[in-house]
Amino acid sequence: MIIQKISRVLSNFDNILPVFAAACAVMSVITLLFLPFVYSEDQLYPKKIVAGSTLNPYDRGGPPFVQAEIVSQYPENSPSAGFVTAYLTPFSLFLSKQTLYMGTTIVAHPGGILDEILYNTRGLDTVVEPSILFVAFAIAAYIFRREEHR
Amino acid sequence: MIWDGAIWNEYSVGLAVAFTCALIGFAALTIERDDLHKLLLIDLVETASLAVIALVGTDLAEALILPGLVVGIAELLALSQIYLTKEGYQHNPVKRLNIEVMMISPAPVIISTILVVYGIILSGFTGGGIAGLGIVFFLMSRSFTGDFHVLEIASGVSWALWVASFFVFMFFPEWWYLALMGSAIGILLKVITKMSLVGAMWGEPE
Amino acid sequence: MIAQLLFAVFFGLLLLGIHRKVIARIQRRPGPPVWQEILHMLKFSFKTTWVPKTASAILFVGVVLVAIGIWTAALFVVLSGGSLLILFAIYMLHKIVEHGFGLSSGSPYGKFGGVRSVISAASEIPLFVSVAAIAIFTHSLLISDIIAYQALNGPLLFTIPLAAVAMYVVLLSKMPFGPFSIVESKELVSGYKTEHFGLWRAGLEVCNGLKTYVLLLTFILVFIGGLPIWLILIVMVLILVTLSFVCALSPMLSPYDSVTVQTLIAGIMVAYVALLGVMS
Amino acid sequence: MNEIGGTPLFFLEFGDIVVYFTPFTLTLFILALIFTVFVLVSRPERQIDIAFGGDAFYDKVISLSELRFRRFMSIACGLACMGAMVTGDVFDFTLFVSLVGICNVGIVAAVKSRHVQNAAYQYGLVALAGTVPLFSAAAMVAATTGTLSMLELAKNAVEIPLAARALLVLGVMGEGMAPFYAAKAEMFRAPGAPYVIMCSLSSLLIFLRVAEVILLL
Amino acid sequence: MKKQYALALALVAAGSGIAAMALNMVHTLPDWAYMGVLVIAFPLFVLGLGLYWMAREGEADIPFLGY
Repeated sequence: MIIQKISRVLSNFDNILPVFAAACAVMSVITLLFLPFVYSEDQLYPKKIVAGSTLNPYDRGGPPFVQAEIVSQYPENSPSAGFVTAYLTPFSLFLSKQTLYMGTTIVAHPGGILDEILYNTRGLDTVVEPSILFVAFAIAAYIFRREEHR
Repeated sequence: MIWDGAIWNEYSVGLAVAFTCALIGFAALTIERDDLHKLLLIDLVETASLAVIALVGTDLAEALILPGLVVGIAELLALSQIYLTKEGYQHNPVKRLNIEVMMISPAPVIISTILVVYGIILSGFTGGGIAGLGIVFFLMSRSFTGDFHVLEIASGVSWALWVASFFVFMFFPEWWYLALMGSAIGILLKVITKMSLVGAMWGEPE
Repeated sequence: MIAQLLFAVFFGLLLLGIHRKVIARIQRRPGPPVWQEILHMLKFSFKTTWVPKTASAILFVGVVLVAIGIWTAALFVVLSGGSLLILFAIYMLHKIVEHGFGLSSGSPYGKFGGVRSVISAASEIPLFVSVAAIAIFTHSLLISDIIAYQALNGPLLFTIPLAAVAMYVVLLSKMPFGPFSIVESKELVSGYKTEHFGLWRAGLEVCNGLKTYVLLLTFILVFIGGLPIWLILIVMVLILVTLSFVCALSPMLSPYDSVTVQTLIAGIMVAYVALLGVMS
Repeated sequence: MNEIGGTPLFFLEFGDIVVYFTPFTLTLFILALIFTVFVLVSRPERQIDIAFGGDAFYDKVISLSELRFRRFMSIACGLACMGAMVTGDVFDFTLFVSLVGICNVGIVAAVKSRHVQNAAYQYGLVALAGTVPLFSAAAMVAATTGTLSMLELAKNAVEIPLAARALLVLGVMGEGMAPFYAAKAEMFRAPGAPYVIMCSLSSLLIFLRVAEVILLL
Repeated sequence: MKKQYALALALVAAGSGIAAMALNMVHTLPDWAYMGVLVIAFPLFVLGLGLYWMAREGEADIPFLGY
């Protein structure tokens, strides 16, 4: 019977990934069929590139230590949003004057709109994300350590 | 007519491309039987999802790609370790963590030097943090006795630091400078401990 | 409220007794008396009770409390006309109770019952489909609103018969001796409840009584509408008898087949609701 | 269709991510909490196996380090569930779902049985593949509506593409719902009761929550 | 568990349920709180009563392994 055939496939966990991948493939086709979608112009955190700025394309802050404007969902929840962006370390400021596109990641210096969003407005994401990393590393480390001690 | 140029905006074209890529990846996954290749293929398909996120096109996309990327990498790491264990690929497990290997290895020196130089270039508090950690890493790798537990604890501490500074950000915005520095150090510690974890796990070939 | 709670427990157990009796009569056996399940509950509560040596003690006891607690909550949700979604969440979480019962004791039979309960995680999907179908028509999931809607427009049973069928199948999958009751089939001794004896079993019986009462009550309120209480009780018994007929006359499916059938039903229901959504 | 799970009782603001409790999510949250507490305080079961060909039996004892690790993972899983139950942001929800997926792998990854490890690996692969539709769905919601907040989306100002919703459901199904349950069921055979229960609890809870999210959007 | 503890548990649970009912009748306690009390008290009452009733405490034993 067809039902028994289906159950036989589904009950073997080696087949689960192919079945899931097939479902995803079908879903991709369906998504393609549903295209085009309307892109909402009214986005949060819009990015506009200031052509002449020395901080192009990262110029969100304007002069250092002045609060910048950020379009967030609930501005009342993060009153200090836009302040951190405006801060550059002296050397970063110097760098930014020499060249574009350098030294604006979180690690490089505290600044840039990315960390602003990550911290002030989408902070819970930031908590969940390193937690995922932490858990994954804990698993890997535990398994590895156990194998070592055996 | 849906083929009207006005409706087929850049976003939809981008989505079409991304989902076509995903479709190809998933189709490959459907027929792949080897466990290792499955893992690699999934990593490939993940890239398509990052493309879909990138199509949001605002700074939000940047903020979303980072977690998206991290999830992929994290699960990849855990799964590959499980794969190693389940297939029994653990040869010479003791030698790999052996201190002699680390002593003659130039890797800590190079990494530390890079870190110190990069930290100096960056300047400021964070740069100092990087440079300092580079030195700490150098010292740690020199006196590394194979106690894996220390690295795990360090990783946990950095995670806690990162989360704590997030909460400072959230609830005491006037302390933002402290929070910023805390998280900067947290993420640095995190990256460094995890790099060294990976390094210790897969180590150098015999 | 307390009176309604106690009534629900005993009437639910009585319903289960009627269920056994009807099945027995269909199969030409005399069967137990209809109040057998109530006696069971009382009997178990007098028996010697301990926690098995190998069990995870807190879970072993805690899961009994959770089982009674969630169905008490479910009864109150129905009585106060709360959200249908909460009710179905509780219904779905009953699965966790089965897992908890099955896994906490360390018994291999309980374990098999628990694993089968995990396997049959598909049986609840039709529920959400019928919830979605109801939401299309009533634009609310509050049970009080649904009753009010039916007072105006007639029973939903006739408006969306397939959604009612889906929920009926879900009811069926929770009845003992039915085609989908793989978790307590006889080769597993008593399935997930093998190691919960004595008082713990009495607690489980209380939970079963409440569960049967709540599920039948929900079915009536959601698909037929508000009726006077005596009529509700009569309709409950009638629905139960139809369920007993199905249980008595159909064989139990093998575990994975049962899941496949349930999944197929879920798939059909999803298509049906998609169609409804497009039409409305 | 605005108050599918009841009127929100209170809000907790984390910047743009607003955590809110409705009667529905509160019920789920409390259940996740109860089982997390069970995991925290309960000692694991000792699963009994029969030695064939006699009356003998043996019970499987979980070593202390394994117990600690699995308890840690289960608690992480419980916390992730609680987060997924109450978060009011689509992307945050998908992140919590991925966290649940990886925790589930972690709960059974430490079990030494080859069979269980195989199942965990296959499950992990599906969970990893499931992040693709999950994140894509969240990104599509953001791009087509300009917001990720469920509270804003529930106002039904802009239509969300059906494909985005379907992708979200598919992603969640990858975390262990039917018909992709087989690996999860096999993982369940691992000894250690309160821990493995978190696996199924999490997928049930997340499925319940995604049903609400889909009806809400 | 000693018998008197079980009895105390059952009585406390029953008492809190009845107290909640009384308070609800005089409109001091809202409906939802009354239900909440019952949801917690009822399972405890069932278990407490059963533990009080049971004839004697048994020795813990291993689970059933087969016929």
